[in-house]
Amino acid sequence: MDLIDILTSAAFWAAAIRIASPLIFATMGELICERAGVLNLGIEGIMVAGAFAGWIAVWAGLPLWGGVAVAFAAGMAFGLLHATLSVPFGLSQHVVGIGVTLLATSLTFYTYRVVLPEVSSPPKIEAFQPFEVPILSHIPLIGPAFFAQTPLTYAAFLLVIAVALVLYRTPLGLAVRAAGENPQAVAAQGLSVTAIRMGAVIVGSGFMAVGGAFLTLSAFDSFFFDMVNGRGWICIALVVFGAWKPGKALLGAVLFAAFDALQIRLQQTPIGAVVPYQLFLMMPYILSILALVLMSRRAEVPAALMVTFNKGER
Amino acid sequence: MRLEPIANPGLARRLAPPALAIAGSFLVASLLALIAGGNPFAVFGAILKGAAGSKFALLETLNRATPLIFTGLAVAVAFRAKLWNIGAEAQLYAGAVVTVMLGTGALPWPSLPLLVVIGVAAMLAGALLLLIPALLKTRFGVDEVVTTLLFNFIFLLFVSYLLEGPLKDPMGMGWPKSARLIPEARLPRIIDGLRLHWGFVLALISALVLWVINTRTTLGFEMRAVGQNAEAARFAGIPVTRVILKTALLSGGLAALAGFSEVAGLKGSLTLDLSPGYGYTGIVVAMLALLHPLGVVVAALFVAAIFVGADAMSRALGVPSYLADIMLASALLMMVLAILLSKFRVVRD
Amino acid sequence: MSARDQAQPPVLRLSNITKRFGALCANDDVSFSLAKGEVIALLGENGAGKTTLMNILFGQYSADAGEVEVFGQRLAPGNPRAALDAGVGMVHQHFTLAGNLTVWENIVLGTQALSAPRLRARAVKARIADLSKRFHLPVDPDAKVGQLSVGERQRVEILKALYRDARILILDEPTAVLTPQESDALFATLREAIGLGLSVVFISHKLHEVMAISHRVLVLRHGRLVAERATADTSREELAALMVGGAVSSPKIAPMPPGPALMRLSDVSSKGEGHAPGLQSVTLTLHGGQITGLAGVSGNGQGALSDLISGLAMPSAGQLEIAGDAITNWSPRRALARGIGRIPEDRHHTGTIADFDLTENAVLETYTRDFARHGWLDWAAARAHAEALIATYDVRCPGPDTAIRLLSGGNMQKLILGRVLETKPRIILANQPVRGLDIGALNYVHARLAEAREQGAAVLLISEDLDEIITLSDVIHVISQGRLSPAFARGTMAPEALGRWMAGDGFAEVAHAS
Amino acid sequence: ALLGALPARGWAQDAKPLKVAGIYTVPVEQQWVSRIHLAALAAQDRGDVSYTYSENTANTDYPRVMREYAEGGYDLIVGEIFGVEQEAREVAADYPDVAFLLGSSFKPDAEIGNLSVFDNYIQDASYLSGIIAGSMSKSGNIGMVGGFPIPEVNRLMHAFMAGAREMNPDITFQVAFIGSWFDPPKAKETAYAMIENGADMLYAERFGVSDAAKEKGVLAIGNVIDTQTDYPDTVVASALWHFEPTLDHAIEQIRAGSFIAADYGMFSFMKEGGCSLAPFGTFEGKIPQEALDKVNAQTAAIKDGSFVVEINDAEPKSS
Ligand SMILES: Nc1ncnc2c1ncn2[C@@H]1O[C@H](COP(=O)(O)OP(=O)(O)OP(=O)(O)O)[C@@H](O)[C@H]1O
Ligand SMILES: Nc1ncnc2c1ncn2[C@@H]1O[C@H](COP(=O)(O)OP(=O)(O)OP(=O)(O)O)[C@@H](O)[C@H]1O
Ligand SMILES: [Mg+2]
Ligand SMILES: [Mg+2]
Repeated sequence: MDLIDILTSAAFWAAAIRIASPLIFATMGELICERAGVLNLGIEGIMVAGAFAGWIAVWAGLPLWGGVAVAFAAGMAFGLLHATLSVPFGLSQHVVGIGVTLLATSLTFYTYRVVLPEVSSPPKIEAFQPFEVPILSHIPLIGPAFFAQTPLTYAAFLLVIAVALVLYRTPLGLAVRAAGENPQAVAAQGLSVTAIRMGAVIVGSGFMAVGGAFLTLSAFDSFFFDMVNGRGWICIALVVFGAWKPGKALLGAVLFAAFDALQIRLQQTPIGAVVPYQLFLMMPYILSILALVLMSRRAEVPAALMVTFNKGER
Repeated sequence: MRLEPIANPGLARRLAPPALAIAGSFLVASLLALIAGGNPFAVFGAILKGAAGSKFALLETLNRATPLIFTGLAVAVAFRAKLWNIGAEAQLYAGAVVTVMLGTGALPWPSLPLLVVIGVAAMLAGALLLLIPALLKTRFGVDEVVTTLLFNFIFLLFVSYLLEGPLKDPMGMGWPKSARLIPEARLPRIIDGLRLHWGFVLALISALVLWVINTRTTLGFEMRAVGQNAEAARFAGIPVTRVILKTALLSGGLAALAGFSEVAGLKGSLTLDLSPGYGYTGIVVAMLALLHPLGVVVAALFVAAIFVGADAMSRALGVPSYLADIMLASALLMMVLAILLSKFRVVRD
Repeated sequence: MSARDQAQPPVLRLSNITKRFGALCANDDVSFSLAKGEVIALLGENGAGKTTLMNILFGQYSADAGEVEVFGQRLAPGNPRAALDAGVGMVHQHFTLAGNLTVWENIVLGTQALSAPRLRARAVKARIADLSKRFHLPVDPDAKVGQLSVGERQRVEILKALYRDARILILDEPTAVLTPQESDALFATLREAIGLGLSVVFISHKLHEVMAISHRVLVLRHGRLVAERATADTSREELAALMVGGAVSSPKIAPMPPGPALMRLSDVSSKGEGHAPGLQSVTLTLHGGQITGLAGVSGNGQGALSDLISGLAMPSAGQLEIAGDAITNWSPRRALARGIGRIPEDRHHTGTIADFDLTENAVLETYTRDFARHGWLDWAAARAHAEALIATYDVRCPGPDTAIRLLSGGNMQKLILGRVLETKPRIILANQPVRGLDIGALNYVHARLAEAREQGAAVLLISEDLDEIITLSDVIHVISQGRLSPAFARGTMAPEALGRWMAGDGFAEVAHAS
Repeated sequence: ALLGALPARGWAQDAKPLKVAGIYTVPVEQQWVSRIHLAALAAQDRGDVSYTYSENTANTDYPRVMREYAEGGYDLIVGEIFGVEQEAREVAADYPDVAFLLGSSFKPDAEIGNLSVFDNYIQDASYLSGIIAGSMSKSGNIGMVGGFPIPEVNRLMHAFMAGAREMNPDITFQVAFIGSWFDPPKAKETAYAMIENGADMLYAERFGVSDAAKEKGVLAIGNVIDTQTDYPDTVVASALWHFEPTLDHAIEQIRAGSFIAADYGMFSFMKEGGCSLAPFGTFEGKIPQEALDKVNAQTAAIKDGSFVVEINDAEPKSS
């Protein structure tokens, strides 16, 4: 297979979309938090917690969508912790985020080990199966690439649309965007900055957890330690890459995933035999940085990102 | 609800919250131990014993604190200038790589000059690694949180390549690890037979030096000015870009010393799992210390003691060892909250 | 008007408001009421407690004692929402606008239920268009607020209040950042609204405005209400004296012959920042012993000119000369070394570092030269220097270890002034040096600038306040769209004529003539 | 101590179970470690030992944890010291009364008489599984997904490839490493890509590979553990590692007071029962007879020593 063959194959794009799906959920979650002014470095741990919570719920007998809901709830719980510490108490968002990641990860592993002390190979669940959208899935190339995915992937794309609509078309989204830009403006209009920011962090964390759950409920069918494997950190980069805009962030996630899918395939080409595999693994990260350099000039950072808001101070 | 600063917090007010925070995280640990079938009342003693119950335990705590002091200082110096260096992990590895490149026989020198040269070269490597994101920030305005974060992944893959390629130990049975340092390139141990090495002393000296830089030198003043208000600093004539770049060099260099000290002091060779996230924990250490260099030492010791103690405790009680990380996380979060509450009071509006 | 007072209950009543910040009593048992259609001016020195009082009224702070009544209803404390719902609108001293949002989004923020499924943009914009026509507040509802000029932002702030049908409007130093024209337009709008029944609390340090617009004046001093006057029965002099608790006098500028040319710009052009214009072939000479006034509507190239003189920017064309030397290599530090003292426009963000203490701010420009050897700082000397500045320039503060953000604007400005003047600069750039300052601080700053002039310094005074320009300047230029008018000697220009130049008239003829 | 027996310390006489501690750098779910874990649990069930373990121990902490167990009165410490060879030896030297049985790429050191090493030398079984794979791949294209190219992985891949070539010399291999031990979704993606690229047989070194095979209807060969119950129509055969001979021998030696520094590597050889080909189970009768014959013949040859599977630790490349 050469590059052209790869890039024009439906299977490649299907893989890109599949790999992108968990990133899309988590990126949207992070984007919501950052739009409201809170950098959520808890993302990596929240994804771990979501991956576990969703999976264990299904293993315990809930339906798959029930698992998604449980993951969302678990994410919201850690979001609540993050939000309480970082918003009304205004603690350093860096520390709180890293603390939440550490806590969520270790608590998850601990729970796993307490719940399943004896197993050698973790139990499997019946994961989401690909669902071919009638008619659309028959379109050449696009059909098999986009419309033969699992329902959770479709949900990821719907989420992007929903986030964009809420952010730009509703009073709530307006308040969120304003809270990340100038909290004083929000307070002066009689809204509670604390409530808006906390809400954004809690809901955003819920979506991060669903991103994690995608790994155990859709991409795979059981839970492993370390399976999130840095995906959360990538999403932080994707939010910046997407200039805090849902559509661009989606594009970023798909591009990143496409490079990931590409490197997997390039390892099999004649180049793959000579080039160290690490170089392929590096490719998505390096290209992300290059892309950031190219589009850096135009990005509009939420002005109050990482700026705590305390009514008593000016 | 809002926070109001307390003008003169009394001693009790200053001491109570941290004490409560530590007690709180013990409570969390006890509860979780109970759930896992361990004895909740044994938690406290076991942690204390594990962290400081013997000379061995105490020195292990100091040992673990050593790299955290370096990465904590690296983060503290950068954050003070509002250079958000999340990449101490990669810079640590840069220092480690250089240590291995020079310390495995390339320079057949006596110990002291060899160690000095390796240390300086390691610092340079870490410094250069952070210089790239710093330049991207100053030249193109690229967010360094993201670039330094991504550099962690990139550099670790690069190290992986080195360990499977040019730096692979020919005697290593094929494992991705470097050759061992020659004895001259090892940091000597402070006490024979125990793992504590001179890297710890180097860490303490670094903290002191950084403290002096911060408080007594123009560079320290400039770094703080740029961090607090770059626009005002530029107007007042401070060369902002140059200060950011100098900060990056200093920060990257300090983080690299962590790698140097771990390889030359502890491991003697480089593997891909040299650091269990010291670069990230350094952020927490720095913030706990409120970015104060001497505070970094205390915070690093605190973090190390909690971890080492809780890890030993989990084994003593026969509960999953992930409990150590849980304790560490909850102690951290409660501690930052406690520090805040000792300075502010919560007022209801 | 007293007849009306009795006839109608007040729309607003503040009773016995007390507010403490730690040991400091920012408001001490303040009571007053406001009638329908009335304009009350609130006067007081910097830090007298005006803003605090208004924040309590608006619910951003809650008072330690006392209560607020709006239209006879007690207002729930500490809740801006309650104040807004009761019909109170506030234009804050520092704008509360989100720069990434459009004008209409800023206005509509918080007015629709957060649970509403969508923003009703069309209806909102129609209403804004209507309001902006009715009250002569032209804005483009779809413009990003971040792109607007200060005056436009002020209009958006007022529209925000009007959009919510505010019947009581609080304006905290609304004209501090406005040009005279913009201020006049604002007053026209206000009069219209007052005619429709709006009641206003107006805070300003500009006494002529107070005299022009208010019905009643309240004076706050150290948190206490110390005087109340019907505007018709008082004078600027009396108000000034009431504010500071004693007589005030403005400096006299005695005529003196111009000294040597210390700085010359020949045909200088430079790039502007963002959408502000740069300079276009500006030729300007600053003489020693002269105050050169630069009048103009803000955002017409003043920024570019002061960046140039401060060392932040280089000319893109033309020549900058200092004491006869052409400048090729330029930076703030070089500017300082060439004897240029700079008072920046924005003392909070450019002039000082908020969390630095007074000592650190005092040596910010000179630490390398005067307080350090081989990179080592001499803090004892720096502190002594700061103490000297505090004493010499009458900076009122708890001491040199105080964070400068805790100082009032006037005292902050005095420290900057001291920092600049102590270096004995030959050339002084004074960009809006008294903006937002109370009358006492204002006179102090002016006197010190006049003193520097007498000692032979060349002063470039940039201001939008024509009164200030005309009283102080030996020579006046007007700047408009990056172009500079010819020099007008003291006494040759009336405010009206300058106003025409500021509006851009006259430049065409000059262009033809040359 | 020279290459001599450990002081007997009453182990031999005592019927009390030995105190055994496992220290693993990965969770016990990991295929490799799970085999050690299972063997220890089995010994515990037999009443020979009492067993505890620490999983996911960072290499930085490894020597400390070793010391803690050694101080805690444990008789035998099992684990893997690939990342901490030197330091682990120092610890062992400090506790001459404790037996250490550690996974290592190095040879035992005569100076440290209480430290024995092992490794999963199951190339015999891998070779046999390769024969089956080679016979059942119709496309002649086999995909192999690994975590990292370390010797333990490489030598098994090479043996597998050698076996497959026995049946089809023209067979091609796709080799990829995902740079992680625990990223099943990524392993699965990589396997998908290989299937797209023509593979109809996968070598499942990582979790996730068999899942891709199952979904795409191709076959897979298991490694180290038997996963056929999870993938009855996918996993044809597996090369199993049995840690029991290694552990049991060590226990025996300790009890006998004769634990010495030795290389336990051979206890993973097929001859010693350290590895085997898993039962064909659901694939009974579906494997070509020609391949079965070859497997039987080579098994016998391996056992009687007339055939030795080559141990090649170099990184395998796609062909
Ligand atoms: N958030 C706060 N925390 C502590 N003290 C405060 C705070 N806000 C104001 N103060 C104190 O209250 C006093 C009154 O401040 P305020 O802002 O009301 O003054 P002002 O009259 O509006 O001054 P200006 O004319 O400069 O606007 C100040 O001198 C200050 O010491
Ligand atoms: N967080 C704070 N803590 C204590 N005092 C404060 C705080 N914020 C403001 N102040 C006080 O409030 C007063 C008014 O502050 P403000 O920012 O309005 O300055 P200002 O005097 O109006 O300056 P300017 O007119 O230049 O804007 C100052 O005297 C300052 O001491
Ligand atoms: Mg005020
Ligand atoms: Mg003011």
